Amino acid sequence: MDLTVQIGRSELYNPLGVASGTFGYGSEYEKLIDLNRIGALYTKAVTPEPRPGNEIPRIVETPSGMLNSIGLANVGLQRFISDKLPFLKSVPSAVIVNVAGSEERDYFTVVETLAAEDAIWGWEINLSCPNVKCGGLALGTDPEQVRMLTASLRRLTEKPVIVKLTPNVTDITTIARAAEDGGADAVSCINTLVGMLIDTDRQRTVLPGATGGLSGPAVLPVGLAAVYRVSRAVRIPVIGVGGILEPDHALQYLLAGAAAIQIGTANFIDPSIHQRVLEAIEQYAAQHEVRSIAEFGRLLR
Amino acid sequence: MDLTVQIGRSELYNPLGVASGTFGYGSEYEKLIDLNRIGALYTKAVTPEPRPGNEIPRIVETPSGMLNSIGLANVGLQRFISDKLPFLKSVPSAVIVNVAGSEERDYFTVVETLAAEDAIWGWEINLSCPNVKCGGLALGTDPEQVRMLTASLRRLTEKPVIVKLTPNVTDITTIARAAEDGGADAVSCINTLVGMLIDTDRQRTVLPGATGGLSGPAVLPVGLAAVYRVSRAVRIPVIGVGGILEPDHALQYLLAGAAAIQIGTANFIDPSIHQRVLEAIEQYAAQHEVRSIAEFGRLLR
Amino acid sequence: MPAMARYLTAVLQNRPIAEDFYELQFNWPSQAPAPKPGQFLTIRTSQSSVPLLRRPFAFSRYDHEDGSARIIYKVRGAATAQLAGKRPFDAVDVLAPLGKPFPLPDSETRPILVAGGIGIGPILFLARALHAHSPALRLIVGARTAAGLPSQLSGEYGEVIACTDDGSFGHSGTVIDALRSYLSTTTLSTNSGESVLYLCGPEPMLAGGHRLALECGITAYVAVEQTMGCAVGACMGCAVRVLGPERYARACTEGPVFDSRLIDWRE
Amino acid sequence: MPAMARYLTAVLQNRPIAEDFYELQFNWPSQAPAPKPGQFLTIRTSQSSVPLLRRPFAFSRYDHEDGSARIIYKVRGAATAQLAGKRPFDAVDVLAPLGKPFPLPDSETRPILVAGGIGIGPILFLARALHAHSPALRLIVGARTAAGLPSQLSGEYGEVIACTDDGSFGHSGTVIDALRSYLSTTTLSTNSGESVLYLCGPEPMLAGGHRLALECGITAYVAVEQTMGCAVGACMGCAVRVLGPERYARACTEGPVFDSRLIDWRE
Ligand SMILES: Cc1cc2nc3c(=O)[nH]c(=O)nc-3n(C[C@H](O)[C@H](O)[C@H](O)COP(=O)(O)OP(=O)(O)OC[C@H]3O[C@@H](n4cnc5c(N)ncnc54)[C@H](O)[C@@H]3O)c2cc1C
Ligand SMILES: Cc1cc2nc3c(=O)[nH]c(=O)nc-3n(C[C@H](O)[C@H](O)[C@H](O)COP(=O)(O)OP(=O)(O)OC[C@H]3O[C@@H](n4cnc5c(N)ncnc54)[C@H](O)[C@@H]3O)c2cc1C
Ligand SMILES: Cc1cc2nc3c(=O)[nH]c(=O)nc-3n(C[C@H](O)[C@H](O)[C@H](O)COP(=O)(O)O)c2cc1C
Ligand SMILES: Cc1cc2nc3c(=O)[nH]c(=O)nc-3n(C[C@H](O)[C@H](O)[C@H](O)COP(=O)(O)O)c2cc1C
Ligand code: FES
Ligand code: FES
Repeated sequence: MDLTVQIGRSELYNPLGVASGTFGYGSEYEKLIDLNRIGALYTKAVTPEPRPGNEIPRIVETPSGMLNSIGLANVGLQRFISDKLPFLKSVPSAVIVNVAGSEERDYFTVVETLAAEDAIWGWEINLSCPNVKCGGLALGTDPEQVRMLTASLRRLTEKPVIVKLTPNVTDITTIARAAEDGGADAVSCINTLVGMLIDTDRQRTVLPGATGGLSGPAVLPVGLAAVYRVSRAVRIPVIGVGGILEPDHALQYLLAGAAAIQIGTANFIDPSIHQRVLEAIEQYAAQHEVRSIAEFGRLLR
Repeated sequence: MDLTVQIGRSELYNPLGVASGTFGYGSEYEKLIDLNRIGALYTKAVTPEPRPGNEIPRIVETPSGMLNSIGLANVGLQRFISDKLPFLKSVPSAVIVNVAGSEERDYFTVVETLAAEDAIWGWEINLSCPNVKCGGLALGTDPEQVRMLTASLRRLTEKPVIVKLTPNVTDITTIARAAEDGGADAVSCINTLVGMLIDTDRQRTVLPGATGGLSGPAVLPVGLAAVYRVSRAVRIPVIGVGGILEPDHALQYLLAGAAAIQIGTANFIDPSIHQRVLEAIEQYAAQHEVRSIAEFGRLLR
Repeated sequence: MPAMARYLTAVLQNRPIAEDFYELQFNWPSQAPAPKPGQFLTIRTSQSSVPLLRRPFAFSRYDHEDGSARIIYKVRGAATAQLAGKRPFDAVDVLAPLGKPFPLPDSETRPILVAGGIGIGPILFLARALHAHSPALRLIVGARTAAGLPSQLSGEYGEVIACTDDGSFGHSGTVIDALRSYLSTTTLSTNSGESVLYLCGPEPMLAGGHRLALECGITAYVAVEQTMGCAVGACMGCAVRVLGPERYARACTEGPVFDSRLIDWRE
Repeated sequence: MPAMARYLTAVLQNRPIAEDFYELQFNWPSQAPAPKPGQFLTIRTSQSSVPLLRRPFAFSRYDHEDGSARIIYKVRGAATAQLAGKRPFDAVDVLAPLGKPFPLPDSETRPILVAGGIGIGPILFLARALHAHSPALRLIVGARTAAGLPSQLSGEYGEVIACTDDGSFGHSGTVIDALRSYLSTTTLSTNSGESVLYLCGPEPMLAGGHRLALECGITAYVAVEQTMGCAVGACMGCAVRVLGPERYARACTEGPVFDSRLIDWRE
């Protein structure tokens, strides 16, 4: 079958991506995972300046999920170029830079500075990180702001622009449509849900910033509902992410209407997930006489 | 310690409630659970007319959670009075009628008709059932509508009015404040999250209506974050619900700022949960020298 | 319906009885009401939140003498896989007995019992209960292949008509095929008042039994299966489509056994 | 750092060695790089999503001859409870070897090893590795009560200084108390260049060891513990506060062993 995925005027050689923030800058997983299997490698968020990230601890497990409060910890634009890009140039996967910031200008800076880098396939605009106090959350929840920011970024780059949607909104389809109107080539959903856990022994929230972002199988149904609804509301491709831990979960996303998928938390848990997902996709396609990824969505009755 | 909880001008004899839709009309659990342990019994949603409910299947398990699409199936106001109230008159718990409908008038009808019933302690206004197509979802997500509906209901009854909040909104605190402004005596949160699952063998959404409401431990972090934020945004009591399966989860809600809690999905799983939660509360209070439920929230550093 | 309760009891035996099928025997608490054929229990197989919900299983046998009860189950997913891992003395957390039993036939009526797939447990329980009183009892049991049929069937319940979809054992075809030919080769269809059908198995099988019963003018009782939440009638999760204004009945408390004419069989 | 990989290997032995402490011995795949003291692995204890994350444990021993490795672990929650249930031949899903090992002392330097609580495993591994080369090695091991101390300690690693918080065995007090008195009764503090500290245990203990090392002008290496996501340096979840402009280092790849002077010990 044909595993390629068309996004804007570009192509991914397979529908399997690794989600931003869970795969570093690729080199960390080089020894563990055959990167030939990864169609798209979404980098950790890149901001103009380096960010140390949030207070510790930053991770806590929840029932079938985890909360993180990494807080856009990243090396910043300059060290991304000097230390991370050289390796990324060598990977077979499409390298998609996850772009973040505290204000609009940060997004422009990252995209403009990196625009000419051939090693970069496209951008994922992270409007939705729940761990950034100023800007972040409000930004991804207001359709008009999303449309305008997307349109501005659109003017800066020929490469595919993917807008990443937060599930922490009343109606995710209006945000998706705003991104589409602004000229996005695709949307990806979902980012993490706002969540919290309390350590009753120490009488504190486990995460020093109180809330964090919930990911993992617990959010699978929320991600699927989002993809199902968004893919029926926009004409651009929808990239499904959230809670995939088994190959069947990935198939569910494709049936729900996703044009491609991302594996996040499961990268931490099962290094064989990528191969298993790809095998399941091929097998399912053979069984249901599907010749391309785009046809999966039509299987749903 | 003093287990009572003050809501409006009324009192619950303990902070443990059983959530609407998971405990029927009480009699179903009479043989299994000592109702003396239940401070508040929230009935299945009552609508003016009987409702058969949604297509089947209505339930599916998800990682550490479940989706339901019961769809406000209930006996309707008349049979509630003739068949269900007689038993409810005999229960020691505070009987709180969960009020629902497809339009505003439905809410008025239920509260007006039942207003004089002594057996009813108060109302939980379900503005947030994600399974009702018309009205339901939109209603609970618009602050102005929530304020006005609450104010109208407030005029119809002296009994405590509790507004139940949906987590499927951009900012749950604005809805909570709207309820407070409208004169609510308390808010409860959270109702279920919108979720979906797909049966890849049969190429269908498992629930015929595609999406359903996600509950159970998977949503615990989402409920805790909601209670934490809402209890810091309003002055009225916040009743915490969502994902409690272990006594420690209930303690987390109290530390997060809940004045009382509700057990939902766990009623199905562990009939000993009520006793275990109450014991844990008493033991924790003794250990931390807390004399009333209201003091729990102050333990959080 | 006798009062149900939650019991923490212990496994006595857990053994494979056919391909993917196991029989779990466990202590039946002396204070618990005796389970009846058609009734079920729910089991919490894990203390964690995966799997989360209790799973329902029909009783397949109850022995008053040694105070034990049994279920026959098939490994399908997480919960049944965990169940298959239980060993003697392991704890089992059950809620029981639940649901309405099969109405028993009077002494003049000839019971015909039909089981397919995981429907085997409750039908064997009923067969055992009826064996003494109804020597004319007929038991029809089906599986996909010979390997899916419990080995101990013959003898214990009188003459058994076994069927396999692939013809690898007994009659070739479904239990409904076998039932149809059985009904047509007996004088039964003419003496309609004297027979009653009991069926448990997949929905198409139940629907087939229902239609045959209508044709022959006899009564059929079916034990249905539906995903359950509470199992005590509180959540409306286990709805079964029925005829009449209410449109749905609860499998857990109004069933799982229904007169087949009450059910809305539309697909 | 040798390349890590995921291995599906098998349990050889899993036995209690002190109150709540177990030692798990498992096959070490021949193609895998030999683990070094201070390195760790992560284990996925369940195929379900509870517990979800892999859990990190330090190697406590590696035997090249029989191709086995070990960890010593304490039962604290869901994952370690599941680990305690593993029997010989059960599968274990490991990611290993991970992290930076303890830097070994040169032959003139006298190593002092200090372990508290779950820090025992990596320290025993290091002690075993150093025993032959550093006869002057000192090992200080602490627990809350006598029951928390592994029974086999004495003999295997030379003379061991044991401490218990409640004085029920060995010295009464913390390992840091014992370390302080050991340092003061030897000439060590004056010959500072000749000694090096290795510590693993709860954070207050590590901080105490660090302060003592500063006082005495000796180097201390600490193996830290932090909740982990990926364990391969990708997620920034296991951050440890360090001095300097970056403010955080990753315990999984830049540690878990750090020179104690790099760490920001503020509470
Ligand atoms: C009244 C009743 C009696 C039953 N008796 C038997 C029996 O005697 N022997 C037997 O093998 N099986 C019986 N079943 C079916 C049994 O409950 C399922 O096989 C079991 O729940 C599967 O759980 P799992 O985790 O192994 O598989 P899963 O992967 O969870 O599910 C496999 C299938 O089981 C169904 N199922 C899942 N959860 C539930 C639930 N909470 N309630 C009902 N169905 C569910 C799903 O529809 C799914 O198709 C009965 C069901 C009911 C309702
Ligand atoms: C580098 C390193 C080496 C370790 N070596 C050992 C060892 O040799 N022996 C030993 O007994 N323990 C060791 N630990 C601690 C061990 O990882 C925890 O005890 C274990 O994760 C507890 O899991 P649980 O599910 O049983 O308990 P939980 O209930 O999950 O947690 C109990 C405690 O363990 C911590 N924890 C939970 N999840 C993680 C995670 N993914 N990563 C790190 N910590 C977590 C939590 O902070 C919590 O306080 C080590 C930890 C690290 C980081
Ligand atoms: C540790 C961690 C860090 C993350 N960092 C980012 C990030 O920098 N930018 C971003 O857009 N999403 C980030 N995410 C969200 C994931 O990309 C993904 O949307 C989310 O985790 C849901 O997918 P999952 O359930 O498969 O993990 C992060 C998630 C985790 C768990
Ligand atoms: C089967 C089922 C039916 C429900 N019906 C209602 C309802 O009628 N009205 C309502 O306000 N909430 C209803 N809920 C939501 C619960 O009251 C509760 O808010 C939610 O399940 C989260 O709590 P839990 O995780 O403890 O179950 C229902 C939940 C379930 C699982
Ligand atoms: S399972 Fe809840 S009503 Fe039947
Ligand atoms: S655990 Fe992910 S960077 Fe260390």
